[in-house]
Amino acid sequence: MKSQDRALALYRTMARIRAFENAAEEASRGGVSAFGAALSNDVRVRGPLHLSTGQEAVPAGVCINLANEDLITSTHRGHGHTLAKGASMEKMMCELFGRATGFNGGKGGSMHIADFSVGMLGANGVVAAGIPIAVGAAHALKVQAKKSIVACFFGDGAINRGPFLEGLNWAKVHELPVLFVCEDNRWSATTSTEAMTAGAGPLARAKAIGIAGAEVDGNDVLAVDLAASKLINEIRKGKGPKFLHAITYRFKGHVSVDPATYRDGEEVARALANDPIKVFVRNCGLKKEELEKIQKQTHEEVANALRVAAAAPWPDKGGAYTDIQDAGSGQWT
Amino acid sequence: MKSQDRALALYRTMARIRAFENAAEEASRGGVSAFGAALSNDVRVRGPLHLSTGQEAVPAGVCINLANEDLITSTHRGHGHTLAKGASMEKMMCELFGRATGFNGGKGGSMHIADFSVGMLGANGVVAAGIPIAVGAAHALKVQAKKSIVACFFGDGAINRGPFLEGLNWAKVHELPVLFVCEDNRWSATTSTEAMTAGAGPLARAKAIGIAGAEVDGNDVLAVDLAASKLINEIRKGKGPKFLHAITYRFKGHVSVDPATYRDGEEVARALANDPIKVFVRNCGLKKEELEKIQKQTHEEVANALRVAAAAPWPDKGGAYTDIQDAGSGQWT
Amino acid sequence: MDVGKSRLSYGGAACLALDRAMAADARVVALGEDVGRGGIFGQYRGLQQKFGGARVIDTPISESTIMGAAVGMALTGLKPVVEMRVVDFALCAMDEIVNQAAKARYMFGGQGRVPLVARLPIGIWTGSAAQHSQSLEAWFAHVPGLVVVTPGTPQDNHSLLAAAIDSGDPVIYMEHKELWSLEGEVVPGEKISLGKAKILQAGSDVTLVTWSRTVQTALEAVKRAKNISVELIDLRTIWPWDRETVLASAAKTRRLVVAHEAVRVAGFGAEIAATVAEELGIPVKRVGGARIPVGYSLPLEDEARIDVEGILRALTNF
Amino acid sequence: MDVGKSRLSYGGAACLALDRAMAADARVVALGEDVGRGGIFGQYRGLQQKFGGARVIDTPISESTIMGAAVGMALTGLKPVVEMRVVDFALCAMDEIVNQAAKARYMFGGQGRVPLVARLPIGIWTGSAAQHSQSLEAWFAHVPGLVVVTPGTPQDNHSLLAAAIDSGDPVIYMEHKELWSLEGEVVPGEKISLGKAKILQAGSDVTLVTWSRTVQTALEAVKRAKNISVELIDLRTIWPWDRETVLASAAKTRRLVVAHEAVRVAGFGAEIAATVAEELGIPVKRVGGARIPVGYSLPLEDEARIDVEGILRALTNF
Ligand SMILES: Cc1ncc(C[n+]2csc(CCOP(=O)(O)OP(=O)(O)O)c2C)c(N)n1
Ligand SMILES: Cc1ncc(C[n+]2csc(CCOP(=O)(O)OP(=O)(O)O)c2C)c(N)n1
Ligand SMILES: [Mg+2]
Ligand SMILES: [Mg+2]
Repeated sequence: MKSQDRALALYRTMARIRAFENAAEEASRGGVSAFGAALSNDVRVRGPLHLSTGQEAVPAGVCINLANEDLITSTHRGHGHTLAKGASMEKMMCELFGRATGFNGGKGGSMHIADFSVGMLGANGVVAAGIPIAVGAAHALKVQAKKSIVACFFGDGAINRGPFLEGLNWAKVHELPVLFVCEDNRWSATTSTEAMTAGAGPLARAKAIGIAGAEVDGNDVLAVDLAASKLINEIRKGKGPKFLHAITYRFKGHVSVDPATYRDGEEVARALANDPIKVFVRNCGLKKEELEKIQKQTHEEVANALRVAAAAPWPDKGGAYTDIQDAGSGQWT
Repeated sequence: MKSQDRALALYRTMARIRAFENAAEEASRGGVSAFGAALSNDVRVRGPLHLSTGQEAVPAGVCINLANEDLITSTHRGHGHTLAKGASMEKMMCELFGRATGFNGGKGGSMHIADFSVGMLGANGVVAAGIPIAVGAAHALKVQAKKSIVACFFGDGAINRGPFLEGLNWAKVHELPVLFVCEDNRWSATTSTEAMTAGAGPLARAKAIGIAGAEVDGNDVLAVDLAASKLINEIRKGKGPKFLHAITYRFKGHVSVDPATYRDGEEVARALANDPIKVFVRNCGLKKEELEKIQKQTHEEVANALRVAAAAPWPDKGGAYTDIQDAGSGQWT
Repeated sequence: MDVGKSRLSYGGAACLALDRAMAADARVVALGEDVGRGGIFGQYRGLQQKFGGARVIDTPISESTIMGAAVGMALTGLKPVVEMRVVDFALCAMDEIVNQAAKARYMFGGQGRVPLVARLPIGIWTGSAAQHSQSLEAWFAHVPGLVVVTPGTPQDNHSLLAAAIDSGDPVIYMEHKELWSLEGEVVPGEKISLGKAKILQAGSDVTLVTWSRTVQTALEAVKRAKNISVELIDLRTIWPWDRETVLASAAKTRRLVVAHEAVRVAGFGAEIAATVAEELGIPVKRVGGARIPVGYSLPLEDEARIDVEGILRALTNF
Repeated sequence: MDVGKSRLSYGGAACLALDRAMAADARVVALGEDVGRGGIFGQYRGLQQKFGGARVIDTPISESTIMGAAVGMALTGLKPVVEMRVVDFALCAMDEIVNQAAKARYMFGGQGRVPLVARLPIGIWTGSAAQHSQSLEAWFAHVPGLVVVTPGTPQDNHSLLAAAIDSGDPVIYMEHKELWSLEGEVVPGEKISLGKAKILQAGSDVTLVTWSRTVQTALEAVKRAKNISVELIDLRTIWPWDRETVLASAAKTRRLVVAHEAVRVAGFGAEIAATVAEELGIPVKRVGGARIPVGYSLPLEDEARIDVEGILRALTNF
């Protein structure tokens, strides 16, 4: 890809994620019962919605380096990863609306969004649970002598759960093709991750397990792209797992209804000023019209996705009893 | 303690552990059904017996730095830790014989040996499970503003389980008074730990979590003592958790009936030549008579323990229904 | 706060119980993710401000160590209240709950005890799908050493949490994910014993046993069960369950229905139904969730729920 | 090896099944601690030599990741057989089993499947005390998405392991810790379907349902049950359990006893007894372990076991 095309592609991915998240947020108003917010009836997106607004540069910069055959695993905050890996916005919106035409047929929703056709192996409702799954997928690639790799996204809070250690150790012992991506938005739900994390941080932990990597400004999409491309090159050469620590910020609350009043106003203001999309637009040297064209296309895409999702059919009740297991199929009570 | 008394005390602890392990091994012949060995009837010690023969210098060197009020947690291989912390050999032998007079009243056996009266909070049948318990005990000490500390023993295999990461991180975040002791005998059951462990080792992992420490020849009891004493001093000064990596070797199989034929003969021979007790005797400069006196006392102690244990009463059947829970006590079916 | 009745939410009632317990006993501490901010359901609101960060302890996302550390604390003189947010995340701490907390006292021959309360909210949590919607009370009833409590009302959540903290046993305390904002009259400090069911309505034709949020569904079903006189029992404690009350009622009505939101297969309803069948030989029926994961989309989620009609059908179809 | 019968141990019979499955299908891999050395019960003997370390995979002591990686492998085209040594250690991997393996296919709307066999041996393992002696089959029966298998003989362990690997579902495969050396005739390659019980002895007075090691105890009890004609059923698969066979037998005999080594309270016997009571309204009885941790000392351990007398008493006391 020529560097200008690449820059445009990065912009497009970020813009699509931002637009999707904004629309999903809008469609979810009132949709969660935690954090004291009540449920309302006209809600279109139900349940907890973890928005990646402000973190767009990380999935964009990483996934531009992946082919369709490469795989990713994600977290509860997975819309960005899904779009960046090439999934259809329309089918994701349908899923969030709980419709039969969604990726998961309405069975998963936001927290379990997946598109196996583009190698997106699933968001996960359990912090750090995607790490062993990514490692296993990479192990399977090795056993099958395939050339693809796996990118494994997780949050800063996840580095304090056991599977982080176990998964990294395993990947290195077996020299598996995985890029571990710590998408560090500084917060773990309502708690500052820093306050609960000892030592020199994620990369230091990875290095102690023999996994080299890089730390990068996760709001600088070109820097993320560059760092990821170097690491992924190494992985593709068979040099085993690598680690990327990308520092960014969570613009919104932990879930869409969380006002996040526990954060310092100045900290938030500083982060908003460092919006990865604004920063990119300021520095990219691309023509305004080009960017606006993309912006317009993106808005149309979102509007279409919302339209399609709102009109899409609900899953049949019977769908509750399919895709569970073959043995004993039908014996569901 | 004067340095000669200290040396004698270290020797005594090692000698007692060695003698106990040998006697327990003898008393367990035929006692385990794994590894293809059959059960026999005249067995006195039943079930899996994990012997710490050859590893005596680690508990001896660490625990000489602990007071009765200090606490320890241990592993499945816990006899050495228990004796070093000051527990009665007789009551431990009774427990291994399954008698009512054992520390646990016959309820625990070797894998759950404990003596709360000397601060020994229990062996554990689950690898790495003692780590969070030790951390919690240290946290309690902090909450209660007590001056004691906790020493947490675990094996080299345990550093690949999640609780290792979680426990160390927690201890450092809360600056708790714990000494983590990785008693590295090079093997995890029938598997070489090295083959399954990535990176620069336990201490490097600890350091990445912000916990400083030392690596030491775990077969040199004076070196262990010195290193532990320095670290424990720091901990007592309120400087938070520390880490000790002590390299030793497992003389016996994983459990007493395991012939451990999977190990290289030369490796074993080298290790046997580096017997921590022999090395100590060679280099300690203590009088032969002094050592022999201790040796003799130790043998008498073991002989007595065996005698007492063999004659001790079995637990009453009713004991199976006590010490479980208060609520619903009596409703056991 | 302590005099007379207050109108409190289910979550607030528990918070008040914990507040009182912490004020009364310095050994009581609380620990878990986000407790410092009051917990994500407000169930720890104000406690860190009042008792400080040393007793209301924020933790890393480390479920194994949250539970394991609580065991260590309990063995050495504290009485921890452990926040797991939802039972589904406690699956990351099962060794610590089942191999450690439940067994330590016994394995060590009574040298130590494990007085802790682990809060593991159960239930379908609307729109949260399969990994946040499980009800696993039957699992813990199966594990020797554990007490299992499932409060269904603000008063019960107040009084039973206090009893659980008091008990000295390891208690799996299972609030319901969708009851946090349920309001009701609460008499602060009122005592309720663990292991005691409550007869919510006397009746003579059929005994209906239930617990947790299903109490609401059952009340509605009872209201609509026209020509049958239902004796409705809120079990409240799953282990030790109140066999006496249930058996006495069933012996009188000669018919038993057990209803719970948990999956029917191998749910705790099976234990109760089997016991009653063994002891009394009367007709028994169970209403429970289908053996399916809970889907995200509303029509799918609804399939996983039991409803008033299902209970009504059971009550009327003997 | 493949022609005619062989006399094999329970462990050896499973090993042979895995050997054949690996030879027939390159997607089948095995992973776990110590599998390279043949497994600590010999249940993987010779396989790493034959198929190499890339397919018989030694792992760190990382239960969460052993199970989690197996899920990742299964989602991407392999068919892993996962070694957990004993069910008690699988408590370190419950999130991976219950939240991931069991639910992935459903949550992703069928985009992926999780064809894996997790070996979680159950039972009291003599002298090994509370943390190595649990029987938790009822737990997994309660979890939608999982198949649960409990072979009781060498032939069953051969044929059911093959069926489990074949099935394409996540299977919780529960061998018994004390059956590894039990010998019996095995017809290699003989097919047995998941979900099919086996009537070991026909009878007319009472139906006795059991599984796993308790089959041996039950056979002994049946032998000693003089004046009663017992129909003895080895359930073999816990989920989906063979309701048809059990209900048909119970409808004939009009009496049911279920016996299992697992703790009686909330054990799977409750499910069977409750179902039979609901469906047939006949007398039911359960024999199961006391709700106590398994003690180390022999007299304590014995209290935790069910025995021939206990089963006999149930058979004869209707
Ligand atoms: C094992 C587990 N514990 C707790 C939770 C509840 N929870 C959901 S997201 C979250 C914070 C995660 O923080 P981080 O990993 O930094 O990801 P972020 O939300 O910032 O993207 C928590 C505690 C969970 N889902 N899983
Ligand atoms: C969680 C868990 N997994 C597996 C086992 C089985 N097991 C018992 S001891 C052991 C090896 C432990 O190695 P290490 O930690 O080095 O201790 P060592 O036996 O060498 O003292 C294993 C795998 C266990 N007890 N617990
Ligand atoms: Mg974060
Ligand atoms: Mg070792």
